[in-house]
Amino acid sequence: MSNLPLLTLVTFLPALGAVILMLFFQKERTGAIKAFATGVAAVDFLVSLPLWTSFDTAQAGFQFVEKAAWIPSIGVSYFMGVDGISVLLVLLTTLTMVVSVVCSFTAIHEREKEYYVCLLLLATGMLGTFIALDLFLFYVFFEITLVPMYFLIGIWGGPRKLYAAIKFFLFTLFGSVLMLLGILALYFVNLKTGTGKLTFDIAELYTVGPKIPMQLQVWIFLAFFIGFAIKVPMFPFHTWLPDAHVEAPTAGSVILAGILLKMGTYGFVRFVLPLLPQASQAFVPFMVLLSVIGIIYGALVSMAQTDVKKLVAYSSVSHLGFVMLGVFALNDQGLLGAQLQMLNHGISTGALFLLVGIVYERRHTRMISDFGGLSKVVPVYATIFAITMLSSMGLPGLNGFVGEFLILVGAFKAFALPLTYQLYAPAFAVIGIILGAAYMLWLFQRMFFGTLDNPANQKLTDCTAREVAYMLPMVALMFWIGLYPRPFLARMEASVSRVVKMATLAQAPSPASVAGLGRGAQEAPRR
Amino acid sequence: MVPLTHYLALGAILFLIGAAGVLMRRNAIMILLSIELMLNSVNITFVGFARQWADLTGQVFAIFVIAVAACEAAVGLAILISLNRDRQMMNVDEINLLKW
Amino acid sequence: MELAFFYLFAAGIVGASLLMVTRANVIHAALLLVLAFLFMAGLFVLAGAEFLAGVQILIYAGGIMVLYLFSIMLMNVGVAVRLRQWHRQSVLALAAAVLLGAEVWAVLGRGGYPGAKAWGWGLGQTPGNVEALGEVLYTKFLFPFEVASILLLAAMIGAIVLAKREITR
Amino acid sequence: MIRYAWLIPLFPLAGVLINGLLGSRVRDKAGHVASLMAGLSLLVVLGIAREMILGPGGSHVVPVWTWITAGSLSVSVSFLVDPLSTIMLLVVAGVGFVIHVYSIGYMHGDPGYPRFFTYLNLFMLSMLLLVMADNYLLMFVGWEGVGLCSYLLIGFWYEKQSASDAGKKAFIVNRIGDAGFLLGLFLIWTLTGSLSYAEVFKAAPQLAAPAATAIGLLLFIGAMGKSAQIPLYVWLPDAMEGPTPVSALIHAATMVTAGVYMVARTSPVYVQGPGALEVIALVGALTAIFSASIGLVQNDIKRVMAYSTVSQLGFMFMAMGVGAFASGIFHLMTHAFFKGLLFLGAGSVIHALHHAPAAQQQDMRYMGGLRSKMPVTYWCLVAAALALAGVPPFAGFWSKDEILAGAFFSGHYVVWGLGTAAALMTAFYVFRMIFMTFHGEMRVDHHAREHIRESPAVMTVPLVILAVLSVVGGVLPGFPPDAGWIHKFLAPSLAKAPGHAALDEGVRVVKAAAQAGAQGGGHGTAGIALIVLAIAVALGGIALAWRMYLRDTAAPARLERRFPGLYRLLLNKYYVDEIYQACIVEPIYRLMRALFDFDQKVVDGAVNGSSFLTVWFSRISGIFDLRTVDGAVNGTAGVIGFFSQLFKFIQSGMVQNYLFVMLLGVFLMVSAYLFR
Repeated sequence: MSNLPLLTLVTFLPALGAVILMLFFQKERTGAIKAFATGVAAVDFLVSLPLWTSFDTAQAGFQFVEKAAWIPSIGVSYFMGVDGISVLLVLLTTLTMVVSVVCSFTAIHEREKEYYVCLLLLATGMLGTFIALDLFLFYVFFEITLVPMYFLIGIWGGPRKLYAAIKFFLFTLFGSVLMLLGILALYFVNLKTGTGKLTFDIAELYTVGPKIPMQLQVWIFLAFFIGFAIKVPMFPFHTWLPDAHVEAPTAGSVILAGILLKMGTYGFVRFVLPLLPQASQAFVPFMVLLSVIGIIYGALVSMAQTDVKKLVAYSSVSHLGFVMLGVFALNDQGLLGAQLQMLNHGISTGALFLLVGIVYERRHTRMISDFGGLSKVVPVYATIFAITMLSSMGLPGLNGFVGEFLILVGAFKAFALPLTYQLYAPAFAVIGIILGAAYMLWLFQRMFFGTLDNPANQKLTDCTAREVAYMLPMVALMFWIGLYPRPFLARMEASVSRVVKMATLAQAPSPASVAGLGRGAQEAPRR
Repeated sequence: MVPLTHYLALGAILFLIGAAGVLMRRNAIMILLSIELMLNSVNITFVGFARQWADLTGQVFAIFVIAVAACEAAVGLAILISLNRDRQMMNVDEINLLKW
Repeated sequence: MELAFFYLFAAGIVGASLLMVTRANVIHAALLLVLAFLFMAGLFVLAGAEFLAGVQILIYAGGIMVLYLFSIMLMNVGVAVRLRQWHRQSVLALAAAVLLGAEVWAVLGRGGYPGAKAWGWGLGQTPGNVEALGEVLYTKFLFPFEVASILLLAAMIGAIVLAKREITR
Repeated sequence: MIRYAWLIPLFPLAGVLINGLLGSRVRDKAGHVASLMAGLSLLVVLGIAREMILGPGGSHVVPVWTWITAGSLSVSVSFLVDPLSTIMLLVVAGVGFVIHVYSIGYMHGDPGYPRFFTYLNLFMLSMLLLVMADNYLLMFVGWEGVGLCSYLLIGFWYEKQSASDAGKKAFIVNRIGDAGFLLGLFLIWTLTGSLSYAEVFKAAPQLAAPAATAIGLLLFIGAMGKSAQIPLYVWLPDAMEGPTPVSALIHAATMVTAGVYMVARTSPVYVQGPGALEVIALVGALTAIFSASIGLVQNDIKRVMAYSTVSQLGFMFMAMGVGAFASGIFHLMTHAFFKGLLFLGAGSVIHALHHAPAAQQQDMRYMGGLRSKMPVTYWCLVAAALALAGVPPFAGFWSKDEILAGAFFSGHYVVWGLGTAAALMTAFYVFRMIFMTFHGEMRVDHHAREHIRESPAVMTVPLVILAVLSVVGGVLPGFPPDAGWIHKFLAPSLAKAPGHAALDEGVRVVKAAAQAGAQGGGHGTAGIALIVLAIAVALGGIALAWRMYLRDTAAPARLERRFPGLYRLLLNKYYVDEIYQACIVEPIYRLMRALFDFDQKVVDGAVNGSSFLTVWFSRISGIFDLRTVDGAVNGTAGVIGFFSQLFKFIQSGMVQNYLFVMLLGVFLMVSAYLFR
């Protein structure tokens, strides 16, 4: 078992499946295509399960490592590995892929072969993003995900799909190109003043990052920040998200919310905090401000929505604000909570999009005003929706609570004592929780309560066995994480505290060097 | 013996005549014919160089150019015929299938 | 003497080409191009490329251009004559071409080419041009030659596929 | 037995699973399943209570599993059995079981019958978790859980817009309180490094007064929400949209007292920060009189009771605020008996009137003279009313009197004054309710009259049980005042308020006086005077109600004409809902719409604007191409236009254009060669 290149297998199995699907299946035989895609996703999930069972929770470093030279002339290596920060995201990805393949059976009716090929390619891109430990490799996977997603939105999307797809593509490309600049800056800094080696290997760069002078760190931070903040998305960069979500097909929304957004937050945890600790510390007030604005703003704007999918999309902005708040609390609780909340958001919001997709398939509308009183006709659906909604708004006993609680505890610990103006952060975040309850409950009331006055809704059929089957793992996970999160927390804990140490042990930069963003040249020799 | 520059000048003049034809005419067949002219202008330069340096490589290349020209003519004409049959079109500026 | 023939052929080629690109009727244009090719064959003989001259006449003037003429006859060209002949960008294009020509003229005016080498194979000499060419073509350039034949095959198949009518529907 | 404390919440959980997953199978048996589960829980509770009361008592922790660990934070799911939680368990499981049984009759034939019992069991589960938790986070789980059940049960008849609105309002207002609770929880953890009661209380004496006050106030915000205190009380009257057993169980007997329980539980922290206690006392007193005054004029039988509940909760917080924690818990217990009974009795009346027009079923102006038709209900309600009014020896007298005495002797004279006034109003409105409903002429709709009959045994037996408790539930544990059994029993769980030395003095005086009174002699001490005053107030209120609603029935109308402004103010509940609507809800709605506009126009506008600019740059750089572009730019608005035009510029689709550009490129290259 130990000799098996498990991570390579997990990463490239979907791509292999996609190639086989493309070459050996006739496009008319949709049944076989669906079965094969499901099989590939399911096998990939099974193959990824050893990551759960054989993961060594005591170890903070990378496990299941595979390393080989790839482009030695510029120091690029094929370096794959997982640690507590990524392992659960990998598992979430493989699980989500199974669900999103299965949920597309009846939703997609045209170009089905190409659709499943895109889905499987997307899986490889996302898995690689979480697994790659070489910055170059990471960037390659990070970019690869854009293409299939672009097609998923652009071909199988809703009425404004082209606009949404192009906006998604250009917006995120803009960010990731800036991120590439940051990566290259790190690479050359390391070459000139660090170890002098040609390397993109982050394990090595981790040791170099904290020694970079503050002024340079700030610029690299900004480059990474824009790249990841667009992906997250943080407050002013979020507008691609609602459009992309609304126009994407159900599986696309699920993947977008469940996994693609996590690539941004994951990037902050994996790269920004350990590589640029001083800059990260210096930017804490700024990041926290953006996160809190995101929390409140996302919640308020989602309250104003008339389209279910858009509401859920804006709620993602709010939830990801929580995650970012936890990340930049820079302590064990906050970061652990943020990590857990990434999973939770993937599960809960993913499930919400699945549920919206279920009703959209039947009614071909997502307007809240078209519904009302649905509890009467679709009790099972209403129950699953209620559980998911409660999980999303953080009811104790369900997954959302544990994450939100840890984030808030961390934020409170970081910002409340000693008493400073930063106390506003946890205080406003808590207001975000109230608003979260408000928009979710209002949505639920408008959709499921009241009288069944729209005749089109009277013939609605309840969830089919297939729909229940793919919702069930999501619901089970909500309860599992809510009631017994220890297995999840235990897997993350060691790595998270390693990141926290890396981000905080580096000596805090002197205020002068922070202020002297423009005068850093004179500042640098003194350090 | 004819100086090399004469061959080159002749080749250049023919090439530009051909290029002007390609760029200025609307009729697709005229464009193809102009392309033939351009290819032949290249052949003249090749032959000129072969003569100058007493090296057969130039002539060999000219043969290859002719082969490629034959291919180009065959495929180009096939496209034109099918276009003409399906859409009754002869003019290139009406054909914008490349446009997304 | 050689130079005089060169000017004769060159004038013929240029004149035929200029006439060719200005014709409205494509049949006339094609025939003018054949004329230009014939002149070009003469030029090749002049330059010591007898084999190429033969190829130019047999394959180009005889084969490719006949293909053109057949194709033109398959199409309805009568209509095209009455249409506008010149593209909208033609003024700009002509200007660009003339400018480029002026530049090439300037480049050529600089001269500076290495001197001519001794002529090893010409009419009535041994080994003759055809023999020498064949030797080079089938030894040094064997691989490109094979590639060219594959290319021809591909083009042939492509042309058939493109131009054939849909028989079944 | 205490080792098996984890069984207590397990039974309701089993009920939830059975009824929830097999709802369609069990159908009519759902009520029996749920009641059985509540009964089994009650049995375990009784077993534990027996050990606690007869045995040595003490404090026992029953660990179940470790829930969350994150760095130095560790929270486990484990249960605490101590005197305070024993009392709470008895109340919750006891009243809960009785109401489960009652609901079998009351909800009979409702289409959502299994769903109702699923929710009810879920509520039991959460409430038991709340009172049994051994740490604040687990308490918060129960806290949110009961909030959820309250939401589900208030909105049980979800097809009614007002019901689902009320449920939503309850949940959101509760969430506002929960936000405070959560912040308090974080502060506790940050300051003491733990969330479990034992460790927090161990660290509590070291807390600085401002820190303890801050914790206390933040937790009290949570209590305000859950226990319906000013300013977060607005959800409770609306919560009467739910079925009546729900109102009895959740909105009278158990859930709403969670805040009181929480404050009592946290008493070791509160005593470190007296500032918070002062606030609690004042808020409690204000709530007591404010809502009692609203209750004076309401006509809906359940609304009267709702405002009464808010007012009584105010009394409990008064007790907490003045440091009389045990008295507060005592009142919580007696209140659970008599207020639960009042609601169930009202439910019984409503049940009897279910043939009347919907608008009249709960309106006391359309009742009257029901005494002869429903004797059991009548007598039970009278017992409850006497208990609520504070007439000795009924339950309410003992606990309410202790609270007022505590306020007086700890020097909170304002609080005492407000409380006494509220007590007068209480006696008045509850007997106004009795007289309007059961006495006088029958004003019921004619069609409904012949359908009025006493409720079935499954409903009256619970009434009788609670009536007995309302009679003896005060005197048995609470005599003599401030020194009864319940004080001794609860003492290990509660902190003593320092700086309330006067209280101890008062206790001594009252004790002596009561003993003297019991022996049939002794006058003149302050304690006796207070007791006499309390009795007088109660009887006075009753007498006033009797005069206005039985003897001189024109009096209310006269008063209404005399003070029209005051009457309207009270009838419309001081317009608090309207003020909230105008000052909080509407601004939030406006804000959210404005933000959405902002998002669409400014934030997204910036994005689209930058793409617009990019297109313009490409247009400028492509100016030479402009001549050849088919159709050029017609000024179509919209972003799609801009994007497509971007591609139009780059790709005209015309090979000749491309070639032309290529030629230009060659031209430039040659130029570069020439002019280098």
